[in-house]
Amino acid sequence: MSENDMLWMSAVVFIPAVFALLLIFVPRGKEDIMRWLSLAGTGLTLGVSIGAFILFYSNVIDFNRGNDPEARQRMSLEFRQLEYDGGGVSAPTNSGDWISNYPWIDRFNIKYYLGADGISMPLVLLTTLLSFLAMIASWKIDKFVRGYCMLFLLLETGMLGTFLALDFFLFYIFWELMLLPMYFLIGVWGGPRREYAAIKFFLYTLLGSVFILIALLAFYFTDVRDFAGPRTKAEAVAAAKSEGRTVAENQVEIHSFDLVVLQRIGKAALQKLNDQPVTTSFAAIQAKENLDKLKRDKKATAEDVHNAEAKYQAALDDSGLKKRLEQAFFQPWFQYTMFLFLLVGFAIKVPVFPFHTWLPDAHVEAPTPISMILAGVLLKMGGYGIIRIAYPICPWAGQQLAYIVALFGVINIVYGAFAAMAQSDFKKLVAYSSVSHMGYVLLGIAVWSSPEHAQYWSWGMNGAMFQMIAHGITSAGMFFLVGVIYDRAHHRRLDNFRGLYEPMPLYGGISAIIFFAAMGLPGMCGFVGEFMVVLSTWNYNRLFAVLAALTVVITAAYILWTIQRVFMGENPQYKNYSDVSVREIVCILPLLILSVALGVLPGYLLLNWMEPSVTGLVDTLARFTP
Amino acid sequence: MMNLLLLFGEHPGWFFVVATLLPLLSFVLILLASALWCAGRAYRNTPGGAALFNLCGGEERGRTAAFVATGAIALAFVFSLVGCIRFSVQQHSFETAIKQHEKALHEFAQKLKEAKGEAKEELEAKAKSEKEKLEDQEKRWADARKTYWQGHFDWLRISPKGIADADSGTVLQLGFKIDSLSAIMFVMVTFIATLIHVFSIGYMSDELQPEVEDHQVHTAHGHLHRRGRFGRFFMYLSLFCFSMLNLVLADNLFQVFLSWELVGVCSYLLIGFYNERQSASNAANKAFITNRIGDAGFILGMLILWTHVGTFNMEELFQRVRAPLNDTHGAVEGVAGRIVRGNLDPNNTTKAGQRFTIANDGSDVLLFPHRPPEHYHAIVPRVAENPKPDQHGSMPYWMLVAAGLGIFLGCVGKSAQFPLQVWLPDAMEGPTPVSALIHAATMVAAGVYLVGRCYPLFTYDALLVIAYTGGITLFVAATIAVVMTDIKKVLAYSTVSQLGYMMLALGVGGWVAGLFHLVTHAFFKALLFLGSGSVIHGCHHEQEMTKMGGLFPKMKITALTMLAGVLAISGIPLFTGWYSKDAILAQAFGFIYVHPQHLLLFLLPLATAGITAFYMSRMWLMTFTGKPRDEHVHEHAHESPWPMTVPLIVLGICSVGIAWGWPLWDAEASFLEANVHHAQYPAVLADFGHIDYSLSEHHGEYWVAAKDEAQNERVFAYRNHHLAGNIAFVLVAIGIVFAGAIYWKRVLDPAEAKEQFPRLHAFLMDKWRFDRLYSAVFVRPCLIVGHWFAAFDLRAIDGVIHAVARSAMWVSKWDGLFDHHIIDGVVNLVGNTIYGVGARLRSVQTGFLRSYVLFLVLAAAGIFLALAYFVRMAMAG
Amino acid sequence: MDTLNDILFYVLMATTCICALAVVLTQNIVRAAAWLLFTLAGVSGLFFLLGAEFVGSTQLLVYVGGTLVLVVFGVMLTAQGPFVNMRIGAAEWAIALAVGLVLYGVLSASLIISKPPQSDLNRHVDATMPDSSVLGASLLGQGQASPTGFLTGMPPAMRRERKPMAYLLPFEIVSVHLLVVLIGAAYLARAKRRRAV
Amino acid sequence: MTFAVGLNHFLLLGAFLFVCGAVCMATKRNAIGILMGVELVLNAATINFVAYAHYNPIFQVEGQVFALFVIVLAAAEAAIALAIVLNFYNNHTTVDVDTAEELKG
Repeated sequence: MSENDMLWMSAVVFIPAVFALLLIFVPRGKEDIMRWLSLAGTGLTLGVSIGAFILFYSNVIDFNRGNDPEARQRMSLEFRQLEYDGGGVSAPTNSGDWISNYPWIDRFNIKYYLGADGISMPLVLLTTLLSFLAMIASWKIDKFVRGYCMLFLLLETGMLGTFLALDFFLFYIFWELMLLPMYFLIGVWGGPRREYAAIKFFLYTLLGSVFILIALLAFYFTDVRDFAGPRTKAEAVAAAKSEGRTVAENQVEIHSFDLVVLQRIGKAALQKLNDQPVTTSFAAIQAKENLDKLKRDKKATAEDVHNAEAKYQAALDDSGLKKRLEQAFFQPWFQYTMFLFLLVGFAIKVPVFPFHTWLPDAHVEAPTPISMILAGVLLKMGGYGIIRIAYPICPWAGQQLAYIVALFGVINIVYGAFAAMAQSDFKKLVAYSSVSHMGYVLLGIAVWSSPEHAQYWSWGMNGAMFQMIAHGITSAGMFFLVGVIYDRAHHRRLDNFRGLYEPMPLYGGISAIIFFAAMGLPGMCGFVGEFMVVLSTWNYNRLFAVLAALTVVITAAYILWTIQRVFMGENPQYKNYSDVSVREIVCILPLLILSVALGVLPGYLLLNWMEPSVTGLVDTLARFTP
Repeated sequence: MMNLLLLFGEHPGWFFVVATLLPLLSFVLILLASALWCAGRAYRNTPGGAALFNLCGGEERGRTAAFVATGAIALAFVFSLVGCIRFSVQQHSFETAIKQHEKALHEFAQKLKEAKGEAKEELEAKAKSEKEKLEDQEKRWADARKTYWQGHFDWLRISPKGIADADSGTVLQLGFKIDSLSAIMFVMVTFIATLIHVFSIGYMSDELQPEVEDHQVHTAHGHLHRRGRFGRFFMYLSLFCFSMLNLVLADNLFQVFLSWELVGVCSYLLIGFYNERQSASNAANKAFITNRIGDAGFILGMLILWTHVGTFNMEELFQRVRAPLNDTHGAVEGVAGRIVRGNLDPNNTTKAGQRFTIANDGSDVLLFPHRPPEHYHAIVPRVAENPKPDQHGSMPYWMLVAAGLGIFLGCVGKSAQFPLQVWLPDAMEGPTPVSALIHAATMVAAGVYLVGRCYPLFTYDALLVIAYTGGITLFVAATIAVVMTDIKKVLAYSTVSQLGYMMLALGVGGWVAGLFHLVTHAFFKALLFLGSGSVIHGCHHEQEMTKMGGLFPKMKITALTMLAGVLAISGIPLFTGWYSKDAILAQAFGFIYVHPQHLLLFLLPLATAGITAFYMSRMWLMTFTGKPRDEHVHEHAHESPWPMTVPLIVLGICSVGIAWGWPLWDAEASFLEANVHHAQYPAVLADFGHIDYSLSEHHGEYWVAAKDEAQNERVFAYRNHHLAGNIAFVLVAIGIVFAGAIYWKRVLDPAEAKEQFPRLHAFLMDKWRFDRLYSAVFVRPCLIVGHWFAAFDLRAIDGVIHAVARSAMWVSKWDGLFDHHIIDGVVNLVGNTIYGVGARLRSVQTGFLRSYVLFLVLAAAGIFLALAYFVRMAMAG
Repeated sequence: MDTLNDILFYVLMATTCICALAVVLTQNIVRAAAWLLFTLAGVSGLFFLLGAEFVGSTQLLVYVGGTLVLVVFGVMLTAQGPFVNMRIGAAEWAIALAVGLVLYGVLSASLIISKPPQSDLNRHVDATMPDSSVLGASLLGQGQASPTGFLTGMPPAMRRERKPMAYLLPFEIVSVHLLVVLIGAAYLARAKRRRAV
Repeated sequence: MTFAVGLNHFLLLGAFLFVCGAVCMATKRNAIGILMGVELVLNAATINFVAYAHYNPIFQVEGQVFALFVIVLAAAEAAIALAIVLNFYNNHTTVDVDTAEELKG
């Protein structure tokens, strides 16, 4: 654990909030200063996040060693957390491990716990980039500028905190923190039906949050003492002492919100419910490590090895552990319920059919930059939550119910595509395309495979992550483009456009590229994720794969039809429209470049450093699958 | 510079890579320049803006773009030509050497039979050394192909821990692999594309003006006026060329798929070039979406292969699906080069896997290992669940069939085969050079090329489907072409029909014939399209043949070159079409000889040969001969400028002579065909004719007459080549004579024929009613389902939510009423009372301190009294 | 000795009562202050009589020496303007007196009726009042300073032994309170600077 | 020290002083006069405390302590009250409490 990492990550999370505070001191009427200040805030956050990424990249994965086993291992949070916890996996390193764990509320063992790995880092970068661009796109907002900017910056803090928090409680706080600004941003700065949309968004998301909250509390009541390391145990003993209770170290009950520890007990539940020996207890991990070391060591005698083996076996057979494995957490009903709670909680955010109807309304009514953030980042939180929380903590139920998750993924894909085809509002069409595209994320996550075929699930998971990033880029771009034309035409009815190629050739070209990227054209970012997900799906369920593959036709149909209705043909009414302005170009250019670059070099730009974490997650879960 | 030369010296495959990347470079350059140009145009008045504007081509950017694109593709042609020559030379030298060694070996073997004693030992030693030399040569050739003509890098790699074979299903690669087929394709594509670029400079010159009038779009203020798009056209062309070349270059299915989609999108952009026209944008959408249906099939095929075989690299795929030809003991008899079917025995499972019993109608297919065992015969196949690189695997047979059909569906879409042929005639909305490029050399050829490329993946059943698809397509399209009057549509349907020929050839084992026809067809079809473009340009964008006629004196070059094309496509001897088409017919003949139940596969192409000759002659005669039908058109008709005629002449020459060999009149002696032959997969021979490693004098193939001649399609094709050709020629002659009688000599009146068969005519004019069928069965249901879903969202889901919200509101309303009347009532009552009391007591608030003190004192007295009372009570109690 | 004490008591009581009445009845505020002085002095005398020397001397020092001086200062500071008529009407006088009499009646009657357990108390009258050192110890936080015993004047059921108590904290609070009040008073009473209009 | 005078005498004296103080407050228009009334009331309380301290041994200490507290609080109260009076005088140039009637209902 390093102060340095803590500072970097905290800076990324809280710089926007600090700037939101600074905005209070800007005198009234100086709207331009407010805008520039918020732009500086988001820009600084972007810069810091890039800096953090570079450090992360060089510290954690080592340049040019993406396939090195050691580097791959260091990408996993689990490993780094073990190190932190004094697991003796190897010599504890205290710097550059990108885990920062500080006590916060001792009474309930709540930590200020931030951490980054290949799963959260790309999403953080996406968030900071999109926030910066959305701030540029917000330039024309004139109503209550100070309030807008403050809420916007607060929202950014919430989003970044959600992606970086490794303590469930902290995660939940950030999760809720981002809800409120969003409500106001839609409800105050939105379109004509803004109140309806805002309330719908708020209620839907709040419903999800309630489910997550229940799960969070339920997890907390599990005694995790077998899965926590010496450092955590020592902290717990100290905390008990400060309350006047004295307990021995091996007697202390530990309740934790620590996501990594919860993931570990999740795996234990998976093993237990699959009738396998539970090898994920801390003692077992330590004993196994010791055993492996002895086996590699040529000087070790057979007796030593034998002793180590016995020790390992003893760790597996520990009666206390066996007793504690009878807790509610390790029962099927609990796993099922909690998984479903978490799934529903996050699915609402994704959004998954039938919880998706808040999305079109919210998107249509929200102002352009907020639509960008909404589609680009907020939807990703659902996927992130499923990957980071729902699946690893309740893996057994996840495995049992993977079919249903995949089914809903496919329904999303097909349903969203068809519904998009029927829309006549430009923004609504893009919103439904989001529903369709996020279905690939869900499908990719759900294609659970056995260890022998782990590579297919791995493709799915990686594809889902990639799809999230790609969709963040393209959907934000599409919403921005819709906003550009809305600024000129003041309506969004698809049937009333036509012929925009002629007056706005640059806009047309940019739109074509972004739309094709969303459609999943090879060489653009939308393709990679979809293709990876579809590749993995056949191995899981043929029907799903067929449906997912056939939907590309529908996707092509509605996107091409849109392009035809908006850009082709001729329409003298719009003859004098000005082409995109420099500000608009500045805003869309990064998205444009990324959507092509990620499609051309997905490996070098993203997957090489994202994949070890994701694949590591898949490995650990698939390993215990029968 | 030296390094670069060294690169090409050591890796001549890079000639082709560079040739592929050049058009991409040109595309990117033009794209960036146009974007900057657009951005700079708005700020033309500022010095910086003006500099940017001029840097990106200024007012002349269209012409600059054209030169960049043409230069790039011409350079790509040079590179491909050099590469192709180097490849052929190397291949030739190695194969000659190999052939010599084989011949020597053969001789030794002959002599060995007679020799005895010491001489025998000496001969044996000689034979042994000869054999070593042969093996050495073969190894060197294989190495050369690997190091010189192949290369790849990891595009994406996922590395999970658990799997046994680290390469199975973990990596997506990009790479290139050159064999004689791709080399020829490269030269052909770049050559034709170069000519088309040159032609376009002339044909599209209208677009150079700052303002263009589009006569086909009518607005409220007359015809549409818009900016010229010369540069954009060449930008699209460049991207198209890149995609097509990349497709040919690819060594794996994934890369093919990438280019496949890119080709689709380019065709979309080019067909929709005149995007103001409703019909053009519709056609563009139709083309892309129809192609996407095929692509979905392609994806599914890829999925199956990925899941069961775990790789997209074609060479590895073939190696795993088809049995190896030989091991250290020599040829693998019986199954060499074939797909091996059999059954898994679930009762006979060991640690190494399940026992695999070979059977011709088995439900599974044996997958061969990456690293084959040395003694192949010694191995009893055992199929492992998750095979290591040196273990066998298996996949269900029907899956392999499905994979093949999936890939074929992609080809059906791209090559406009039945039932996805509908997009191609509509695609004629694009500018004519585009039609030439799409229909002749590139996009539609891609499907045929891919079927040829993936040949080893197709099972016998899949091949039969391919053959029948081709057969139906070629017939349907030809019949429609007979009634079409739009000059480009006739050509479009003839293209569909010719592609059907190629598919049929591939399906019946005429691998060489099909791909040979692909190359020759590219030349004469490009010629025909460019010729029609020249006619259209000359007639001021008039495409209806009913308004032409008698143009021969006005456009002689166009007419003569087109005549060459017509004769070539009709299959007149010594024209290119004759060589390739006869080869196809011969192969079909051979096929039905072995499988008489598939007689249709010979009759359809045979009949269609006649029909083809008829409608092509009809087209030429209607356009160039007879009396002018429309004086206005005829008066203004003129010959095209040189950038258009020069490509015509070049292509005309090619259409006549590109397939020649020596002796000229030998249909089997084509030089081009021999070159294509080098790339033929052993799998083709394994499926259609047995592989035998004894020697052959013919074309250096690895086979001779089959052991069982009664079952060998290739042999019958070879023997009956002339027979099939002659029958076809008779039909062709009838077709031409018939056309001449109707449209030249006017012996028969076409209008009468129309009246006699009104229904047939309407049916054909309606393109066999495919469009209506699809509209009713697919398009409208899709839209309806979309509306259903949207309505479901609005009504059902939102309805439920609103109902919940309403009931919550209702509850809260009652709750509110309760609050208002009961709780608030009480509270208000208290409040009101207090207020009333207070109002009355207001007067007590005198503002005089003294009175307050009095009240205080009084209160104190009262309290004291009360307290005293209570305390007493308490004390007493 | 008893008689002397009784006589002293009645003398002091009379002084105190008369002076207090005079405070009430006089209309001149300066005179009222003088009468108040005597009243307070009389009360302090009573304290001495009761054996509470420390409280008595504090009364003298703080009240007579401090508070009253303060009051006189106040009188002087505020009496410089022309005297306005500050008399009140006879009716108000009457009401006030009536109310006062009522209160006195109530108080005295309740005292007489409720009859504090005189005899019970008189048993302990022999005990001497603690001297100021005990007081000081109590104020410094020594709980043992005050003796134990049962609370009197309570219903029997509620009787329980009281515990030793100390008053350090209240003492501190009072002292801080005094400080705060003095500062506040100084702030409130400071000469106001008139703002320029 | 013993004498025949009992607790009741002191309590009656305290009651008398209390009533005097109250009446004084009620009849004076001069703010300082009112203040004097308050002092009388407080003295009445002090007398009660000390008397109880004398007659009830378990209150020996408390009675005196509370008497002391009352004295101190009285001093404080006098100081602050006088300050208020002065302030009032500065604003109204009088100490007549009848002019302070802003709170009149």
